[in-house]
Amino acid sequence: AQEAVKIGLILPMTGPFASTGKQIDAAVKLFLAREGATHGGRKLEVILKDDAGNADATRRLAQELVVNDKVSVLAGFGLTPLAMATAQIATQAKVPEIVMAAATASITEASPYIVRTSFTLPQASEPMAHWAAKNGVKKVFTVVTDYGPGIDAETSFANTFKEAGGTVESVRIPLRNPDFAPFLQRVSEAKPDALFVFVPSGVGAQFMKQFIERGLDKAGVKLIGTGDVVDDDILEGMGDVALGAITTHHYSAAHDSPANKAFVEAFQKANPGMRPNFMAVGGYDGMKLIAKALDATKGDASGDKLIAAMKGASWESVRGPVKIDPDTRDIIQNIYVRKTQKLGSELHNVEFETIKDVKDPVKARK
Amino acid sequence: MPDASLPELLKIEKLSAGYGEAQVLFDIDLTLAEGHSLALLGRNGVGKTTLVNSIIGVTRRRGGRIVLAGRDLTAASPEQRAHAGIGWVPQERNIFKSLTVLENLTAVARPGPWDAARVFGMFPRLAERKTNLGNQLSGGEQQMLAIGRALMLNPKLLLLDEPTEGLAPIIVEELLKALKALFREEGLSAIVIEQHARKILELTDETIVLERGRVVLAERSATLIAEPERLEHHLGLAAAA
Amino acid sequence: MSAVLQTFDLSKSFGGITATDHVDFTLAKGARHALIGPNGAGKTTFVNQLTGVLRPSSGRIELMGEDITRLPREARVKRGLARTFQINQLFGTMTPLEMIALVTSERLGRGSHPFRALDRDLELVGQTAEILTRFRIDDIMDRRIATLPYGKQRQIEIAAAFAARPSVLLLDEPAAGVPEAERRDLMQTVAALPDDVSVLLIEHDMDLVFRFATRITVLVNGRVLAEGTPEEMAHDPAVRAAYLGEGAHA
Amino acid sequence: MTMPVLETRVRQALFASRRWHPAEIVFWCLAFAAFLLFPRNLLLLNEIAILALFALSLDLILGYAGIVSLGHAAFLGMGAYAAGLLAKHVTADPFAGLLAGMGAAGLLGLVTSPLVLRGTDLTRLMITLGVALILYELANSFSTLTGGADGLQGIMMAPVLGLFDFDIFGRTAYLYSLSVLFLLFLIARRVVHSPFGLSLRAIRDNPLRAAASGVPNDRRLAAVYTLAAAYAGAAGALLAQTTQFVSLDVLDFHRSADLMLVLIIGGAGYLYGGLIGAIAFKLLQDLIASFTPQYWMFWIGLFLVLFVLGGREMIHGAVKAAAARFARLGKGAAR
Amino acid sequence: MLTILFDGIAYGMVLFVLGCGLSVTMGLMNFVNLAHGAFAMLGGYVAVLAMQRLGLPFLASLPLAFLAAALVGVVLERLIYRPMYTKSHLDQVMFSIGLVFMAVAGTDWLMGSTQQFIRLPDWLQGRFEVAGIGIGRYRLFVIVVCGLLAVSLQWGFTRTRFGSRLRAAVDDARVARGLGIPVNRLFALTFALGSGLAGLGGALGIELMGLDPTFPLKFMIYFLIVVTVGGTSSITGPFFAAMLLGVADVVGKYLVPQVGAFIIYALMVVLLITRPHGLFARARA
Ligand SMILES: Nc1ncnc2c1ncn2[C@@H]1O[C@H](COP(=O)(O)OP(=O)(O)OP(=O)(O)O)[C@@H](O)[C@H]1O
Ligand SMILES: Nc1ncnc2c1ncn2[C@@H]1O[C@H](COP(=O)(O)OP(=O)(O)OP(=O)(O)O)[C@@H](O)[C@H]1O
Ligand SMILES: [Mg+2]
Ligand SMILES: [Mg+2]
Repeated sequence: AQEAVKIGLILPMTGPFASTGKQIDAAVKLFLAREGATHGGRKLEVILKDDAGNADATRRLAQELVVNDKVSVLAGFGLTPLAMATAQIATQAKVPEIVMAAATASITEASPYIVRTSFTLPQASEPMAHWAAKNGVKKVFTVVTDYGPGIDAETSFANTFKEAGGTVESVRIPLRNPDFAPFLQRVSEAKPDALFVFVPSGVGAQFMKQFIERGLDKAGVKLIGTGDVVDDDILEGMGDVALGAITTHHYSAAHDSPANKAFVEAFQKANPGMRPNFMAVGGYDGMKLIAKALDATKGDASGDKLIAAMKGASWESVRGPVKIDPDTRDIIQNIYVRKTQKLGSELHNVEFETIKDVKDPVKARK
Repeated sequence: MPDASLPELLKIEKLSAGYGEAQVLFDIDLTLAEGHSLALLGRNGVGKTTLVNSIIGVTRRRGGRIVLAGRDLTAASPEQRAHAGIGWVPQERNIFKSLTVLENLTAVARPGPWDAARVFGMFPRLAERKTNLGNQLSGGEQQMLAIGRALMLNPKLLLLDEPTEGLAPIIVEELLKALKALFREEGLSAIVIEQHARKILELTDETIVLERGRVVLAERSATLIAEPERLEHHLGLAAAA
Repeated sequence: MSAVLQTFDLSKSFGGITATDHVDFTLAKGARHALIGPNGAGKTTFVNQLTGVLRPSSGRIELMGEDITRLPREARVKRGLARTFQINQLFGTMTPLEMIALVTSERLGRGSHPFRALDRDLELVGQTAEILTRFRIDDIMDRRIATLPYGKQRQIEIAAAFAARPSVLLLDEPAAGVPEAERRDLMQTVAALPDDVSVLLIEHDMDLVFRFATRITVLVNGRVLAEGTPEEMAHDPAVRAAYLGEGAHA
Repeated sequence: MTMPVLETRVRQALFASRRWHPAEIVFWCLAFAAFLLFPRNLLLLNEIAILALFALSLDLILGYAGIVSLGHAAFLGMGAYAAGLLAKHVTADPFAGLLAGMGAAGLLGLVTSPLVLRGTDLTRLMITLGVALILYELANSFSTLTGGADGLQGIMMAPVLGLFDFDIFGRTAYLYSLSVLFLLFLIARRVVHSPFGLSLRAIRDNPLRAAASGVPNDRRLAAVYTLAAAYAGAAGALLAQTTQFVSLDVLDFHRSADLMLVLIIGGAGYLYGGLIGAIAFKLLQDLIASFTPQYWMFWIGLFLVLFVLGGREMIHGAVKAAAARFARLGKGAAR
Repeated sequence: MLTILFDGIAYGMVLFVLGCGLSVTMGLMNFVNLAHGAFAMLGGYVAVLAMQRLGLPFLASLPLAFLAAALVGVVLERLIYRPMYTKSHLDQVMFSIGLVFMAVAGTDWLMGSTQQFIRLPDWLQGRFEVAGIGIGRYRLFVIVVCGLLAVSLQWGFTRTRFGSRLRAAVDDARVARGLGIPVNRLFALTFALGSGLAGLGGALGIELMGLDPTFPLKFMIYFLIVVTVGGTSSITGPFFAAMLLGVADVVGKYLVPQVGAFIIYALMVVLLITRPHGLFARARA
């Protein structure tokens, strides 16, 4: 047998973004268990490293993985700066960098060796704008966290929605912010038809609770946003406050397909108490992509060959059909419009509309 | 030497003590009868303060026994000793700096004839400064407060470590008078350390002199007043004068 | 005799307490002057104002004719006003040598020099050595100050003040806590200071005060009660009543 | 003792404190030898060198002047951004970047120094923390300049001295960082043994007496604060240059907090504390993290607790003992 | 506008409850306990478990959170905190950060890294309007509970002998013992109280600030701000500091969201420079 193909998996396993790391780590393990560790005739060996969400740690770990451990693929990357910090290394060492979570649109432009299996924020926000415009929403107030992804979501939503004839007001929340009262109060005074929100998934629940507490739902304000606020991972704990939220995203654990049912079941069996979310799917499909590329190259793990094989690769993911855009190396996928509802006793994001084969709109426009 | 007719208040047997690794006191024996007071003399650094601190229990004991009014305090903690009836005026005064003058008194108070009003009667200056914080007092005022604070415990035995240091001559005079009255009329016992022996020999019943951590002279104070040369021998001319 | 240090109407109050109350005071050149008074009379407060530790509520301080009321502490030292503290204020982790070297280096204006090596500075070395011998602390010069006996620390306190080569030296109870035998040594050291240094002494030990001072000011309740020669003060009935008491020297 | 004899003794005593100890020489030889000894770990070594420089900076104000700070990351970040921006927009020369980083951070230190002159330890901790957090938010807000949360991209460094290119193995990076560290260490060593350094210790020990001895406390503290800021800026510049990337993280609170731990582990006030602390902290973190990527924090925490509860004297004792042994060896060799 | 003022006050109250336990240990015992947030987290998790697993009502889980944190506080005080009292502040910082790390990783291991939530009883949900001011029921509840707490603490520490004995013990433990003050018992009691308050704060705060294993790190800065700005010599200090910061933060973010992130830090720096010993520090010599 040939030597194993090493994959350096760098994730935030500790710190405020630990849940991202855990979802992906669990998904990667699940992939190896379900689909086998041998692909293209070679065994996959995953080396997990924790960067705690610090960009220079990510960079150093990536460098060490390349130099010392001779990994053939770098994967993981929970946050945009972490993926960005590694781009140069990927280029220099000609090692593919599989981004499984970070969602700022520009990441794949930082290096020709970056491929993404998660999503981009514009990809999820623009369909929301279209849907809102079509469904009688005239005036939207956007509330986003003041950092890269938030600004991405805000701009792509606002631009699209204005083009569609709506009016938008915006406010940004600082990164460290325990209380949403002042922002929600502004929303409540502006009396919009809908509130578009993007906050990092951990604080989504807090936001939703205060949204309800302030009586905005009763005042007739629709809550819309990307799937991040109603992250499957914590949805159950949020309770009824999440009911009725309309979001657009590429994955819901309630996605109605046999493949997904089996995936969710297996995931929950391996990780009691956890529900797979979009991070997990990004991780799972990242592994899938690596496996497919190795199959295609018949086990040749040199960077350029792998990247070539990844471009244009397509498969049926648990989220629906996906394809790697050969031009941008971003993922092309369906975006679903979902409503948060009770399924039995559990809360779920139930998909009710599908927008097919969405490319990252930012790059598509260029 | 101790009066056999009076009951014993304090008995120290073969006490050795020090700080950390250093031993300062060696085999100290001492008995004090109820109602009697003791002058503790000696040159600088011979261990006077260490002896007083060992009685209250804030040094490191290396051997020996301490009994107060028949109760063995050898293993007792400082706070238990204080409750057993010892009042302490530390050499450095150690006023509680974030407590007011009044709180410094009430925080340690125990029931008995001494209360804040009586302390203020003894040191009118303190009454004027009742609400000052401990660190807003002049040096002498702190000294007065330290004495008053010890009295608030209503002790059977008062430990006074250089109580006249930093006080104006006129206050010293008054303080000594007041102490004399306490010793003679209220039967309070005390151990008094003093640099100037002559100030306190009249006040006390007995005297011991320390030298390098050992007792080198134990005598009735009255005898020493009569025979000053014996003190001179141990303390040098200046102090005994 | 000309005045080196003068205060005009100097007052300081803490809330309701007036610690010094319109004090007019003159220290003559080369004086051996003592400041006495009951506890809480305001002596320490007075010295603290002179040296800039406390800011006067009102009034003026002049050092050799110049107004120094608002000068920062270190500037007063540079102009020749040094002090000791009632409670030792030493550099615990330094050796006596380092402490004296520090004061000397500041006086020589070297303090802001970031690269010069101390031992290469011969002037500094010479003057430091001179102070160490004058105050007889050369035998303990490389032990940590914090570990030295109290009497020695007291001596270092005075040596450090003197190392600033002051024209006025303020001594706040320098002998407090120093044993009888060493007390005289200490005072002799002070008495032997050069004539052009004016000394103001605060002390409760009347033996020392009367032996040392040629002039005495008595402060009571923040005000100057009396001033004069030791002889005059010892017999002044008001002073006896307020401070000395009955048993005092006649 | 006669005067000349005493003067000689005084000189010797003053000289003794700044004499090179044999252990110091061994330490630096080992630091440079590590380049050959651990070729696989140069990246980690580079991080250690940078952290050591950063800790040296904190030691200057904490160990020598008694100023505690929980916001030292402000200067690290300032240096990193200054060096990064310079490289991106003006010149890619490493030394220019280093100077820019030091200058910018030093200026920030000078401007903010009045804030730390007064107050208790606690107020100082919080004020420095506040300044760093404000800077963090500023860097986030001015994302057009700094790249915001995405980080400053596209830094390309020219070779050091026009000869040594930054390679992926970190060879140039380590030697470059270590050389800068060594040079700045030499300067720091001079400074702390100068009259200026002595006056800092005086202020730390007893500000009241220092002022009464003629030391202008405020000006000296401001000066050393500025110097330390420039040192931290140098560390930031090295970080930006050797990783060719700057993210908001350089300004984050955990940087300052970790730094504090590093210095306490190594011991403040003798210049090597920060260096030793940096080595210990990074190695420990790396070691534990490679065993248990998910729960390494627990073990670091346990280490810190045990360290304070009892081990601190032990480790510092061991360091002293080792130094003493080297000294004896050194003397033996000299004889 | 008044609505937003009310929100600010409630936010300040939560800050106060979380911080006041720390002013008890840090201000009164002069012990820098950065692990304070860990006790708050403990309280939070106890409340969550009590409600989720034992099905206890919210009100019953609050005292439980207090007791559990106080109990753990006492045990830790006995076992490991006591030798720390005499060490330097830097040692205490390092020690308690170590504890925080352990608590963060340990909780993560035991409870997982996801956010925890509680369900409030119906009477605490929603809001009502009084004279045009929207008042959230839960926020009102928090204000009432915390207000009562503030008053009784202030009374306890300044007006009672317990308070003055405790301060005496902090000023000089050796002499305090020599004068009959049971220092160890006072400290243990106070530590328990401080930890208990943290636990209570953690439980009350879940609804407004969330709860996950990184809680002690995330909110450490806020506790510290409250305590330093408030000063460590009283309870009123941190109380008003928390109010001021809470209101300024909320109102500032409402009026000028662009500078929202800076307000609390800038205010802290300004306050600390003008009042370095805290808002209500008693004059010092
Ligand atoms: N905390 C301490 N640690 C170590 N040694 C000490 C300590 N306190 C005092 N000593 C030493 O113990 C010895 C006795 O000191 P002590 O204070 O008991 O003497 P003293 O007779 O009271 O002197 P004085 O007249 O100066 O008050 C001295 O040599 C002193 O240096
Ligand atoms: N910070 C302060 N706040 C309030 N009152 C103060 C403060 N400092 C000193 N005082 C008061 O001012 C008065 C003068 O104090 P000062 O220390 O000057 O007295 P002193 O003459 O040096 O007395 P002593 O001989 O006892 O040292 C005292 O009554 C003292 O209580
Ligand atoms: Mg003594
Ligand atoms: Mg005084």
